[in-house]
Parts: sequence; C-alpha cells; structure tokens
Amino acid sequence: MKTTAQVYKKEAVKPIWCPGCGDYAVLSALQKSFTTLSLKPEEIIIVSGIGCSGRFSHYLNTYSLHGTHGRAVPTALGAKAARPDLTVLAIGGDGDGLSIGGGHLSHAARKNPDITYLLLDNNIYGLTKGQASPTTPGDYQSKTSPYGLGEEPMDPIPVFITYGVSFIARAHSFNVKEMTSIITAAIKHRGMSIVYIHSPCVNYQALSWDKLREQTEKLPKGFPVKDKMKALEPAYSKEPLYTGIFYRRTQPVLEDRLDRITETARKNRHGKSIGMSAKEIMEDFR
Amino acid sequence: MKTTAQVYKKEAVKPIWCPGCGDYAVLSALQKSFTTLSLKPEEIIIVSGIGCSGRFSHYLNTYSLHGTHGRAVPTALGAKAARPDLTVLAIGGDGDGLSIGGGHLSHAARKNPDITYLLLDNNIYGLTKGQASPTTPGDYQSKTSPYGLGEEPMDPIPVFITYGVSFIARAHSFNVKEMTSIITAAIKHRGMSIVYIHSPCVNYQALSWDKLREQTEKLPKGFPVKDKMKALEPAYSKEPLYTGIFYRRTQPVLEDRLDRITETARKNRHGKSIGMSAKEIMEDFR
Amino acid sequence: MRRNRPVKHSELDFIIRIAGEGGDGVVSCGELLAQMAARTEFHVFTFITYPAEMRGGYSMIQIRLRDITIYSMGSMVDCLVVFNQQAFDNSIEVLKPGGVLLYDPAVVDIGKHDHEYMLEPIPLTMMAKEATGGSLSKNMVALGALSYLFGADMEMLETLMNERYASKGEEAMAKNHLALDAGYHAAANINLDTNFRLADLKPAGENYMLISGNQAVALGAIAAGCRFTAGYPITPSTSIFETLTRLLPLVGGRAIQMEDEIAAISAIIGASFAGEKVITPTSGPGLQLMTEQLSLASMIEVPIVIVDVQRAGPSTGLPTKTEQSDLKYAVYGAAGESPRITLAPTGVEDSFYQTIRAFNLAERYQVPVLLLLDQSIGYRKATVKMPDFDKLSLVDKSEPRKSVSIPKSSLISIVNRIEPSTTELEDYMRYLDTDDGTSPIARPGTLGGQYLATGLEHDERGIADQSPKNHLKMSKKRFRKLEFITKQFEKNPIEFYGPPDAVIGLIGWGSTEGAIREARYHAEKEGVVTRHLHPHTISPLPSRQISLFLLRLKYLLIVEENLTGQFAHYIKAKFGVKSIGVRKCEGMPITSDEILKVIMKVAGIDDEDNCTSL
Amino acid sequence: MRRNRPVKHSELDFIIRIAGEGGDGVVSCGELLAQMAARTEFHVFTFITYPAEMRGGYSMIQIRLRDITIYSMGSMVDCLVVFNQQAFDNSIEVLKPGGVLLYDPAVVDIGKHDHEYMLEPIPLTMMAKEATGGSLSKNMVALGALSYLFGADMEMLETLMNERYASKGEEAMAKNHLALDAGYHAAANINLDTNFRLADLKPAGENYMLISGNQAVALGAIAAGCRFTAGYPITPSTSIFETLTRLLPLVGGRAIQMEDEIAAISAIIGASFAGEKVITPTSGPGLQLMTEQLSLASMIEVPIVIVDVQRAGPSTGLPTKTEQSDLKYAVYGAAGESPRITLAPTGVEDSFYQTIRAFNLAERYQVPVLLLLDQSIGYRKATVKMPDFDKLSLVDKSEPRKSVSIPKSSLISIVNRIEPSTTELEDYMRYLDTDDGTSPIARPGTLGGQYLATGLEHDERGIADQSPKNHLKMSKKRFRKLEFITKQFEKNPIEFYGPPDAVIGLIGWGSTEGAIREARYHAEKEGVVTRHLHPHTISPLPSRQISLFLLRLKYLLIVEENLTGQFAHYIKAKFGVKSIGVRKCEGMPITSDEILKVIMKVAGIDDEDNCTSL
Ligand SMILES: Cc1ncc(C[n+]2csc(CCOP(=O)(O)OP(=O)(O)O)c2C)c(N)n1
Ligand SMILES: Cc1ncc(C[n+]2csc(CCOP(=O)(O)OP(=O)(O)O)c2C)c(N)n1
Ligand code: SF4
Ligand code: SF4
Ligand SMILES: [Mg+2]
Ligand SMILES: [Mg+2]
Repeated sequence: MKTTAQVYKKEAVKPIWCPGCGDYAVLSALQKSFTTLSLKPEEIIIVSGIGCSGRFSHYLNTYSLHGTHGRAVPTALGAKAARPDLTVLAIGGDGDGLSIGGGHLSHAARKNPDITYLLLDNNIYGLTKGQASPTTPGDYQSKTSPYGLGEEPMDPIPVFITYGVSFIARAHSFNVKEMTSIITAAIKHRGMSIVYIHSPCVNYQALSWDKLREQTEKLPKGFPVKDKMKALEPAYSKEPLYTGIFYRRTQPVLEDRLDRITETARKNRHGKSIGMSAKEIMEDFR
Repeated sequence: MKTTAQVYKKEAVKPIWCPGCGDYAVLSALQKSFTTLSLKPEEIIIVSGIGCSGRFSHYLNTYSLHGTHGRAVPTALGAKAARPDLTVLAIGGDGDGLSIGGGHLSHAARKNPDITYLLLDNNIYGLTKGQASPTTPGDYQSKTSPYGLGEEPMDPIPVFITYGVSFIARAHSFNVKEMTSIITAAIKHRGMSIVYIHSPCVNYQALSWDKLREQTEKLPKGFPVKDKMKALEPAYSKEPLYTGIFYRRTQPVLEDRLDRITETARKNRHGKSIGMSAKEIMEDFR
Repeated sequence: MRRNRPVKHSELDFIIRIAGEGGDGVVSCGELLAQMAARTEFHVFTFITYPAEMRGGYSMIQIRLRDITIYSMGSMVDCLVVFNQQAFDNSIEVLKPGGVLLYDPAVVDIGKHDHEYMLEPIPLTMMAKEATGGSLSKNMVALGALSYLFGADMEMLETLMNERYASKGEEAMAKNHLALDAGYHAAANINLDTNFRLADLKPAGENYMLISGNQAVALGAIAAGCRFTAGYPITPSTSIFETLTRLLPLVGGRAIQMEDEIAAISAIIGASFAGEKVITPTSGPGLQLMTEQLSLASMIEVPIVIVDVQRAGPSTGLPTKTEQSDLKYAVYGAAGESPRITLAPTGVEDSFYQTIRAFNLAERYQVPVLLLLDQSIGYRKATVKMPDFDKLSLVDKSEPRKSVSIPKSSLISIVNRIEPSTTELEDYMRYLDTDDGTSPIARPGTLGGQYLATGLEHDERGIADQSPKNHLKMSKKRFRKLEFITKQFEKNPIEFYGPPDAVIGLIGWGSTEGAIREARYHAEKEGVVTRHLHPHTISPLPSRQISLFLLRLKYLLIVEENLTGQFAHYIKAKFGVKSIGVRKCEGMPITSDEILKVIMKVAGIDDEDNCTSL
Repeated sequence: MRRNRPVKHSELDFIIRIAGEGGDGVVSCGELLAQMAARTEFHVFTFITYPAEMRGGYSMIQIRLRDITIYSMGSMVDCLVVFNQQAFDNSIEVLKPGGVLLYDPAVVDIGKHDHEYMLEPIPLTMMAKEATGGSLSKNMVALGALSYLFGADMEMLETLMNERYASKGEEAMAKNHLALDAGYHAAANINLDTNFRLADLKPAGENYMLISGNQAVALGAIAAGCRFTAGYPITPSTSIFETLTRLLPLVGGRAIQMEDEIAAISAIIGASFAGEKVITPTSGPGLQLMTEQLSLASMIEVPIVIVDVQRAGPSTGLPTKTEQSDLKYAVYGAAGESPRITLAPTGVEDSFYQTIRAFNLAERYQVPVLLLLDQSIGYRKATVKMPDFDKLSLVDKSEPRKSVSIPKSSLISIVNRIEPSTTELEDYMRYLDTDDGTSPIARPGTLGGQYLATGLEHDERGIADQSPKNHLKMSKKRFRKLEFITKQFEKNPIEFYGPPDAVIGLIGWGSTEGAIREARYHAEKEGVVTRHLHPHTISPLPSRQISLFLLRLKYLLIVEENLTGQFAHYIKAKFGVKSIGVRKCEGMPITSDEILKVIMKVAGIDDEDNCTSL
C-alpha cells in the first residue's frame, strides 16, 4: 500500500502548539516516515506522555493513547508485548521522559521491545510554562530556578548507551529531512529505538536556538555505530552537537523472547509445542 | 572523639538475616568506617529501603529511617539538604535501588548532595523470596522467570558513570577490610558517593558465589579515577570483576549551591546578604 | 425469594495445627498432610501464618478436615504439634481440652498444662539427627508421626514428597524418607482416636482441586480469557503473579515482570488498549503507587483488573499478616470523579468465580475492577470443586449489551468487549454517550476504528474538549455505568442467610464469611437466630438487596478486620444506618467465637432500641 | 454562642470581565487594573479562567470591586471587554442588561444582542497596529481605555507597568506605553457612569496585600516557620512552589525541584525527619503518586504538609479548571489505617491562616496534613489584610501539649514539635503511647535521641513488632490523635451563620463559601432565612458543631463542585443525615444565583418531610 502523509493526519484536530514550535517539524517528519514505510494507520499505536509534546497523539489518525505524565514507555511496551503485529511508538518531552519517567528507560532497554521512542527535548517544561527540566542548563533562570539552578544538566545519549538501548540517534527540528530518515530507520530497527530530538520551544529558550543550529553537525559517514565505546565520545560532545545514528545493535526482542518462553513452557510440560486449555491447566491442581 | 564499632550497634535488636548472608559483612564494615571516622552516632542519619538489605536501619544506633521501597535516596537527599551538618547515608538492595528506585539516581547525581549510598547487590529479590532483579543473569530460573528470563542484566557502574555520580566504587562482602576502607573514603568524599557492594544471598544464588569470589580482583594501583572514559572499561569488565574506586571528581555539592542561592537572592533584594523576616517578605505583596 | 438453607451438620470436624518457627518446615509438613486428605472425600481447609523475616519468628499451619464444605479455619484444635517453646506458648490456648499435644520435649517446657491434654512427647530434633545426621528433616519426623496417627496411605505420601522435593536432589530426598520412617515408627505407641483413617476413606471424585486463594485468582483469570499480566512482586500477592507467569505461556498468554507497580499498571493499560484481557496483582503499598494510572483507566475507559491481596498496614505494616483495611482506598482512593468497581471474594472457591466476574465486568463496562482479597484468603488452601467446563460459554456476540451474570461452577459465561459494528465504524465515536454508559471499543488493527484515548476531558469522539457542558456530560456518561450496574443488581434474587424475621443482622465482606456462618450456627444452637448478608460487590453496592436486608432489623452487626470500621462507615454513608462494630485489628483473622460473643451479648440487650450501646 | 452577623450592605459593587483567547494578554490587562484598585480603599477580587493549551482557547479575568469584603466573583458583570468572537459568545450572557460592552468590531460580530447593552466598539487590533506596528499590545489598548473609563491614576499605572514588564526590554515597554495612550484617548468619547473614579478614591491603609490563594499559601508557610520545600510543577499549584522557591532563600529556607512527586514527598519526609518544617504543593495527579509516602508519614508519625490545589478530573482532566473532587481521596485515599488531617480554606485570606494552622497541627500531632485548595481559590486574587506581626507568638515551650488554636490576623501562635526532655532521653521511647497519641520527637543531633522510624509495625521504642496485641495498641495510639483533636473542637464556640431557628441549612466546604453567603443574602431579601455552616477542618470533622447545626433543620443543602456529592456522602457517613445536593461539575465555580435557585425551590416545597424530592 502506498500512502501519503495526509493519511496519518487527524483532520478534525488542529495542533495548538505555538507558532514556530519545534514540535511541528517532528509531526511532519513522523508522518513522512510513516509514508515512506507504507504503514497502515490502523496498525499503528502511538502512546504519548504529558507536556506540549504529549499532544502528539491528538494529531494523528492512528490508535492513540495520551496517558499520564512519564508513563509512555512502559505503556507502549505493554501494547507491543500484547500485540507484536502492530507498530508501536512512544512520544514525550524531556520532563516526561527524563525526569518523572526516567526510571522506566533502563528497564525497557533491557527488555528491548520493538518500539520506537521519540524524545522531544526543548530543555524546559513547556506546558507548565517554564520550569527547569533535567536538560535545562545550570545557569538558566527558569521559574523554578530564579537564582539559577546550578544543577548539572543530564547527558541523555551517553546514558542511553550504558542502558544498552539497541538503537540510539539524535535529530534536530531544523532538519526535517534528516529527521525523517532517522525516524524511518528507527521504526525499521527491530528492538527498542530512541530518537532524541532537539525540538526547541519558542516561549522559553533555555538553550539559544541560534547556537544550537550553529553547533549542529552530522555524524561523519561511516561512523562505527556498533561500538558503544566509540559512540560515547560524540555522544558527550556539545560542539559540534552531532546528529545521526550513534549506536545500533542486534539483540533479541521482548516479543520473540516471550514466544520462546511459550515454547519452553510447553515443551517442559508435554515435550511438544502445543497449547493447553484452561481446563487442562486446572487439572494439574487436582 | 574516639569511638568503637560497638557504639553504633543497637543492642536491643539482633539481625535476622540468614546465617551466612552477605549483609552481615556490610554491617560490620559500616560500623568500622564510622569508628575510623570517629562519627558521633547521634549525628548520623541512615535511610534504608525495603528488602533484606532494608533492615540495615534497624541495627544501628543512629537516627534511622526505614522508609518505603525504592525511596531511600530522595529521602536521604531531603534530610541532607535540610541538615547539612549531619552525615547522611542511604542503603538498599538491587531491587530497591535499581528497579523501583532506579529513576531517582540520575537526578540525585545531578544535584550531588553530600550523601553516601550503599547499594547491596545480591542479584535477586531476597525478602520476597527469589524473584528476578535487574541484575539477575538472564538464564537464571527465578520464581518470576521459571523458563529463564532472557532479559539482559543491568551494568550498574557504567550507568552511574554516565549519571555523573561524583564517587563510584565497588566492594565485596568477602573482603570486609577493603570494604571498610572504601566506605570510609565514600563517606569522606564531599558529594554523592555510591558504593556498589556484591553482598550475596545464601538462599537464592543467582550468581555463583565461588565464581564471584574467584573473579574478583582489585583495581590496579594508580588507576586514573578522574577519567570517566577510562573508568568505563573496567566498569564493564566481568572477568576480572574489579573492586575499588572507579571514579571520583570534585563537583559543587547541593548544600553549598543552596547556600549560594540564598546569598544571590538576598543580594538581588538588598544588595547585601542579610536575611528577612516573614513580615518583610509580606510587605512586598502590598 | 429469600434463601434460608438448612445448615448441614457434619459428622466429622478435625483440626490439626503444626507450629514452629520460620525455617522449621512446618508449612511443608502440613501441606503434604493436607494434600493427602484432599485426595479423599474429605474437604480440606488450611490456614498459614508466617513471619515477615527470613529466619525466626512464629510460623504455623492449621489444617481442618470435614465431610462438608468448610467455611473457616475453626477456633479450637484437636491436635497440636509444636516444634519449639514459642510455638507452644502461642498455640496452647487453642488446643481443645482432651486434645493431643505432640511436642519436642528437648526444647518445649509444657509447664503446668499437663493435665488437660493428651501429651505425646516426640524428640523431633534428636530423631532427625539420629536418622539423617542433621536436624533439617525434623519436619519429616513430625510428618511421619502424623501419617501414622491419621492412617495415611504411605505410597501416596512418597509420591507427593517426590514431587515436592524433586529439585532438592537425591541425597536430601533420601534423608527425608529416613526421617519420615523414624517418625512413623515412633508414633506407633501413641493412642489417638481420630474416628478416621485417611487411607480407608473413599477417594475423592475427580473433580476437586486443593488450591490457595491466590492460585484460584490465577486460574480464574485464565478461565476468563486473560492472556496478559504485568506485575511486580509484593507479599502476600506474589504467588498470583508467579502462578500466572508459570501458566500463561501454556495457554498462549504472556507475563512480564516490570520494574515497579507504576510500570506494571502502565503495561497492562497498554496491553488492554491493544486488545487483550489483562490483570496485575499487588498489595496495599503497590496499589497506592498505581493510583494515578487507575484514574487514567477510569477516564479512558480501558478494561483492567487489579487484585489487592490486603495485608495489615499502614505503610509496610505487617507484610505477612491479614487485614481488611484497604476498602476505603478501593472505593474512594482516586483524585477526581473516577468510577470503578470493587469486588471482594469470600473464600478460595469464590476467588475463582469473582475473578471471572471481575473480568466480565471490566470488559463489559470498560472500567477498572479491583478485586480485594486478603492474606488469609490468599494463603489459605481449600478443596474446590472443578468447574464444569462444558457449561462454560461465551456471551453471544449478538447480545453484547447483556448484563453480566454471576458465574458459578455449573454455568460460567465469558464476556468480551463490545466492538463497533461496520456501520458504527463509518463515523466512529469511541465514547458514544449510551444508555448504559458503555461505548463500542475498537481493537487496534481495525480500519476506521482509530481513535484517541486521552486522560484529558474529551468528547464522544475522543477529542479533547474542556467546555463546561461537555465535562458534565462525559462525567455523567462515565458514572452511568455504575448506575446501570446497580440497577442490574435489582434483578438478582435477594440472597441472605437466615430467617427474614430475625432481628439481629450481620453484614460482613470478604474473608470473614466462614467465621460469621459458623458463629451464626452456634448462636442458633443457643437459641439466637440471626440473618447474614455478605455482598461480593463492594462498589457499587447492591442497594436494593441491602435495603431489604436492613428492614425490620433491630441490631445490625458489621464484622470486619480493621480498626476504624471502614465498611460500617461506607454502609452508613449509603444507607444512613447505625451499626455495632465487630472488629479485629491484630493481623489475624477474626474467629467465629469472637463473633459469637458479640451476637450473644447483643441478644441479651434489654433496651432494644438502643443498638449503639455496645 | 451562635454568631449571626448582620450582613453589611455595600454601596458599591462593580464587576468587569475582560475576555479573549490564550495569548491575548487579557489576564495582564485585568491584573494591572486590579492592582490599581487594590491601592485604593476598595476591596478587590479577581477570577481567572485560562486554557490548558499554550495558544488559543478561551481566557478571561473577572474583577470585582466593592467597599466591603468580597466573598465571590459575582454573577453578572457591569462591564465586559471582549477581544474576539469566542469571548463574546462565551460571556455575553453574563453582561447585565444596560451594561457596557467594549469589543473589537473587526473580529466580533455582536449579532442581535445590540439593544440590551451599551455598545462601545474599539478597534483594539487596528489601534495597536497603528500605535506600535504590531498587534501584540492590543491588551494595552484595552487597558488604556479602561483606565480612562475608571479614572485611573496614570502615574501609578505607569509604575506598575514598569515593574511588570521590566524584563521584556525597553522596546517592548515603549510599545506598551504607546498602545496604552492610544486606548486612553480613544475612550474619551465613551459615556460610562461607574459612580467612582479610581484616582479620586482614598488610598488604602498600609495594611492590605493583593495576593492570590496560592501566594497566600506560600506566605502562610513562611509565617508558620516552614523552611524547606521540595516540589514538582503541576497546574494549578505551580505558583505556590515558584513563590516559595523565590522567597524561601530570603528567610534562610531551601527549595528543591525534584524529578517527580514521589521524590518530592520523599525529600520532605527526609527533611522533616531531620527536623525542619516542610511542605510540598501539588494537584490531583501528583497527589495520587504520593499516596504510598503519605501512608508512611502516618506510620512513622513525621509532620508534613501537602497542598492539593484541586483541578477538574479524573486523570489529566481539565488541568486549568476548578473542581472539588479530591475530597474523598484526601479523607480516605490510603491503604491500611492511615490517620491524617484535611483542611480546606474558604478563600484567599483563609488560605493564609489555614496554612499556618496546617503546620501547627502537623507539628503538634505528627501527622500528614492535607490542605485542599482548588483552582478557583489558587488563582483568584483578593485584597487581604496584613496580619499583625506584633501579635504573632510561639507556643510556650513549657506547654507543648497545648491544643492548637485557629490563627487569625490579630493572633497567630506558631507551634513547634514536642521534644523529649532530658529525663525522657534517658530511656527514650519515640512512640510512647500517650493520652493524646503524640510522643516527643527527637531532633537528629540530640544525643540519646537516636531512634528508628520504620514503616513496619513497631513498638513504643520504634522496634519492629508484629505481634497481634502490639498492632492493635499502636494502631489505636495513632488514631487517638484524631479523637483528641475532635474533642478539642468541642471546646470551640459553635460558628455558623444565620438564625438557629432557620429550617433550611446549607453546608459547604472550601471555595464555595462566598457564593453561599451571597446566595443566603439574596434569599433573605426574598424572605427566606437560612443557616450556613462551612467547616475548615474536613477530617476529622468537628462533630459536635455539625450535630448542633443539624438540629431542627428541615432541609439540608450540601453545596459542592463535583458530580457525585463527595462531601454529602461523607456527612451522611458521619451523621446519617440525608441532604439535597447543590452541585456543579463543569469546571467552573458555582455561582450564588445557582445556589439561590435551589434555596428558593426548597423554600417552596409543600411536603416538608420529603427533603429528597429534588
Ligand atoms: C503526575 C504529574 N505531575 C505533573 C504534571 C504537570 N506537568 C504537565 S506537563 C509537565 C512537564 C512538561 O515538560 P516536558 O515533558 O519537557 O514537555 P514539554 O511541554 O516541554 O513538551 C508537567 C510537570 C502532570 N501532568 N502530572
Ligand atoms: C511498593 C512496594 N512494592 C513491592 C514491595 C515488595 N518488596 C519488598 S522487598 C522487595 C525487593 C527486595 O529486593 P532487593 O531490593 O534486591 O532487596 P534484598 O531483599 O534482595 O536485599 C519487594 C519487591 C514493597 N515492599 N513495596
Ligand atoms: S510552549 Fe514551547 S514547547 Fe510548548 S507549544 Fe509553545 S513553543 Fe512549543
Ligand atoms: S534471603 Fe538472602 S539476602 Fe535475605 S537475609 Fe537470607 S541470605 Fe540474606
Ligand atoms: Mg520539555
Ligand atoms: Mg536484592
């Protein structure tokens, strides 16, 4: 099936992001990736968190779940584990994904479900109007750091590398084309993929846009994406700020492991791979 | 004041760990460290999580808080921020600290309070009788992975390095002497220190004890503790499994930053560092 | 039509308690005995107490055998086996005068109690050491002795032991058998008249299982069609998750251990959104972490089942002890107006059927359903009749809006979600405002069924809409489900026990049913008749049934295991009636004697109008 | 002694509403006007509605000016300013006949409404463009026009504008002034008789602040001695945390933004254990995440204050809209038997005093105290009398067990924890079982005061003890605090409004107080007298006061902003009385008119015994 980006758009709902918000570009790139991959909208589940970025699920003509703050990833993981036949994505902001929801990432990475997580970093809490997020620079005077915060901002990509996430990339709202190809690769990747996207806020510019744009540079061609130690250096680099795929590896995915468990369980029980009925199960308890 | 380990022991309460449990060694090392540092028991706060390891707070004659599952670190952080004059420790197991409480660590690391966190890893949920923890090997058949888990166990030390924890070490219940000196150094360190301790369980040996003991080796003398990239390699190594201090750096601590904020706030308001009364504060709202 | 079943009298009622400390193996010893009994025509009921610590602390198993259905652990025991002094001290009060006391004389000082009981010293530790070289197998010495006394079928016992200890290795198994033998022979000179020999009893029909309440929940979930669970271990619920983890793959289902309870409930919400029937088991502390996601489930109307095996609280509390103190949380514990359903099974068998019912209600009405067990049901084992699987049916797809019936062993119907029809898909409204508040829910993959499920207030299409009128309309829609369910209840027959003209009424919930039944039975023997209502649905309450029950009552006793009378408070909020609280808050189940005492006291009140004077 | 204050009649009552969409700057425009008014002898009260979205959506500010204390936002407005069509459509109904409508004719089509109002078209956008080259400053054009109409002191206004916009830079400020000027001059030909000119009014005495409910909480915390907060942003509570973050360092306190609400409450528990007075502000979704730690606080008896600024739910719900629907959570929302206290301030000024009281109760009784505000109080601004700091006192250390009095502007006493005496430290029992359930609490650093605070059940020393008797004893100890507090209430004078022989009674809680007062006032004018009780303490309820209030009532109306009647349910659970629900569940505050309507309907009922017939 060949589709157009139009198919994925929910006609009835107009995005209410501020004019100029970086999230528009991400929405557009995502729709283009779907088109490229000829996905059927009814076979996509999108789970989003809470924040400006959490509004994503409202704008797509897919099966969409706009849950609570910080829980997009475990929710998406459950959806994928239950329905391996669907394409499942999670989307959220830096507050949603790195602060309140940060504890879920390392465990999702260890389970490695075949989901794609778009983490939209604007270095601020946008929706709640300008409080510090885990990536807000230490000297920025946000509403909750009127005298400067002084905390060290987090470096998400190195962290994802040590979590063992099986696909890690960075994109930028300035470059929809590159973002589209990265998101496409991420969805194609079998396993948990994180696309970490700089998607600046026009209201609270905790990081200077212009500086961000200037510093951005693509990872060199032929970058060794399978070597986590080599990935760490560009992952830490601020100038240049690299975009592209930092790390990728092949690793058994959750759904397949669950299938294998089913096989093992049945073999242990019968010596063969046949399912049992509830009745048969209960007879074991006699 | 010179004290003895005896001072820190709560006479009225006898530990109820299984005979041979690794946690006994940690308790003894901790008491020795207190002695070495001549700390006053009434100036120590110990916060522990839930688990066999969570029982720590019961056995020490300090101000002790045995809270809920996974919250020892943010609780200890609050205590230290409120009372910088006290020595504050957090203690918990691999389930407590890496699973349910895992989300708090990166943020505590960014804030860098001067607390010491002892993370007792036995590669299992001991207290609840043998379920898989984040560090349980993928092939171990625990009560919640009767067909083998297949999940990748977590590598905590590399993760702590990318979190920017300002002091990271590994110790082992087999070697109380080394553990004592590491804990002592951790408490002395100004900033957030994590001592990651292999403290095996006699009931559920998810990792073979003997193998663990065999593989353990001290970090070489003169190991460059200030270089996080260099720390990563031995941090990932399983054979040998290194003990010692992996990483240490000097970084402003939370309590000092809070003091600086007070200074700044007052200077902004008055041009000088004097405190205000509630009455003066309210007059600003007239 | 009121049911007033005649209480069947039993010819046999025998209770054994085996007590020691954590690590002594008393539970294994008792469970093997119970398993043997369960293979006979006897009914079996076990109750377990164990310490929260890994080592030490009081541990016991109590086994009751009857030739009719058993409703409680009973009060006084016929035979007591104690492994140490603490076990003796804690248990001796419950030994019937004339009962048999087996004890290890090396460690138990029986003091001045000697005259009331039949004393049978058995040097458990010494005999274990003699037979095996170590004291570990002393529980097998005890089991051997009990096997002799109760005339066990030793072949069957050996098989059961082999199954249980297969993973311990040859050597350990051999030692167990040696110890068992020693105990068996030592008991030969004990004179105990039990009226029965297990080996001589008729074997049970093929249709009984010996399962715990927690296992009943896991089996109920499987029978209801649940094929997904995500959980996080917590005492005393863990065995539900462990059982599901072991069994689900066999029926093609999936189980995932998550990093915490928030992730667990998130995962089941995701899986339910994706189209599966889902469950997560937990206990009070974990349940509290799920609160925010429970409200989300109410708002996006996704079916989920949550089991709370209650333990004594608050906070970490008494993790291995029983209490009925999460009721107020279950009914009220959410921010905003979040409709949900709460069910409370009354025993092991009922746990199976209420679990099926929980799924049926969740799927039919698209709300979170909370199943409130407690430690005493969860850990108790009982003989449960195998349901008749030929009588298991799927609710007809053409009648998706049929109300949900209460499953019983002879008739279980399984309910699935209402899906949108092809016509409905043409202009699909996920949150269509219907008469019963429930709207068709599209399964991902269905073309045209795409929708947004958002925790923000939304309109019938699922589009965010925060206008005053829409909020009112959709809030009403969500609550209409509960109103509808309440109305459905009115069609059910009134079910309470006892004569409608009895002026003393008892209301209880959950695990206290058996103790109340027994107390009523004894009260009746003393000439005091009572009525008893025990709703399985805690919220929404079956209002008409309760109102009718309350009619013409002079004294209302509300029985519950907590301090503040949570159920009484709730009943008063709904029906305005005062009640006399029969409460226990000690981490232990209330006994029929404790209830009987209050009944008799109330029966003796002269001033009949003053029912709050206790 | 019943209080039956004569309602003071006001000579002046003027209401202005400015409405547009999010981003139009209507709130800034209105707040500047309110600030000017607050500097006069007028009382000022503002109400704000704004969208949850970043852009678009209906936004408005309503400002009420009176020469007496104001209790509500009022119902119909005298002057309406609309920036766009949606604002016109949403608001036109509330404009009094004969009221003034200012609107931008370029974007607003007033349809057929033209005859009832005084129409004043002002081309806001065009004028802003003309004056500044862009449309951003259209709110300043409106402000200019209003300044002219209400005779503002332009010099004061310029100062206020400079303070407000200092951070926006010179150019933006200059544009604002140009736009203001344009509006001012354009209004010169509008004929509006307001009966007052702001500039001519007497300036206020020095002792008034214009603050929001949220700011009042922050200031109350500081006055109570709170020196530590940890929080996580959530609408509509964030400004409490932001205000504390800004102010605490000035008084030597500390504020930390945490990674989530669980970490926030954990940090304040740690800080309170360490000896500080602590607070965390949140709203429903965040509060739900705190549930487990709230139970811990009940168990280890550590004083903490939690503020819940309620928003409409469930789940994410309507984040910027008001509702009173977390009451059941606040009162019941915990697993196990977890005692806590819930307070609900009735307005901006009361938020200040109830916050102080929350700290006093938390510290005195060592329980978590929940302060239930709602969006409408939190965002509303009102003129508040500055407390008399000379009358502020510390509760005498020698009388630590004195009961906690209700603070008022003329007398605030600050309570601190009961600390162990030197004798008590010799054999320190942290959880000593006392008459009032509260035990001395040692501050870390105190030699001999070392103790264990564990969430496990523990004995008086704090040592884990799961025995049945100890659990009962300690559960009772923890609840004795609430019983003691309830008894203390009995000593307070009965405080309700209205004559004791009125047969219609109203009970409300929280933010509805003003609307109820106004409704009663109007009902009285129509000849219907009523009584009104508005408890500040929701749990434990002041039982005797309410029982006395309920005496001889024929009709009880319970006013609340939710769907299911949470407070009515709770009142019934406590007092067994039926009530008529006066409810609103639309995300908007209930108005006095809506309440009045029910009062009048009830007053017209013939069959007086049937009070549930509505
Ligand atoms: C449990 C909970 N806590 C707090 C909030 C309030 N809240 C909504 S969005 C948000 C942060 C948004 O920041 P981010 O995730 O970076 O998204 P952005 O708006 O910047 O895209 C917060 C704190 C909430 N909705 N739920
Ligand atoms: C919220 C909550 N969830 C679950 C539990 C049950 N629980 C108690 S300890 C524990 C895990 C213990 O494992 P670990 O932290 O590794 O400690 P260990 O016993 O191995 O020392 C769990 C799941 C709990 N107490 N609270
Ligand atoms: S506030 Fe920032 S992040 Fe939110 S919609 Fe506006 S520009 Fe985007
Ligand atoms: S179960 Fe394991 S971790 Fe727990 S006390 Fe025993 S040996 Fe130690
Ligand atoms: Mg953000
Ligand atoms: Mg462990």
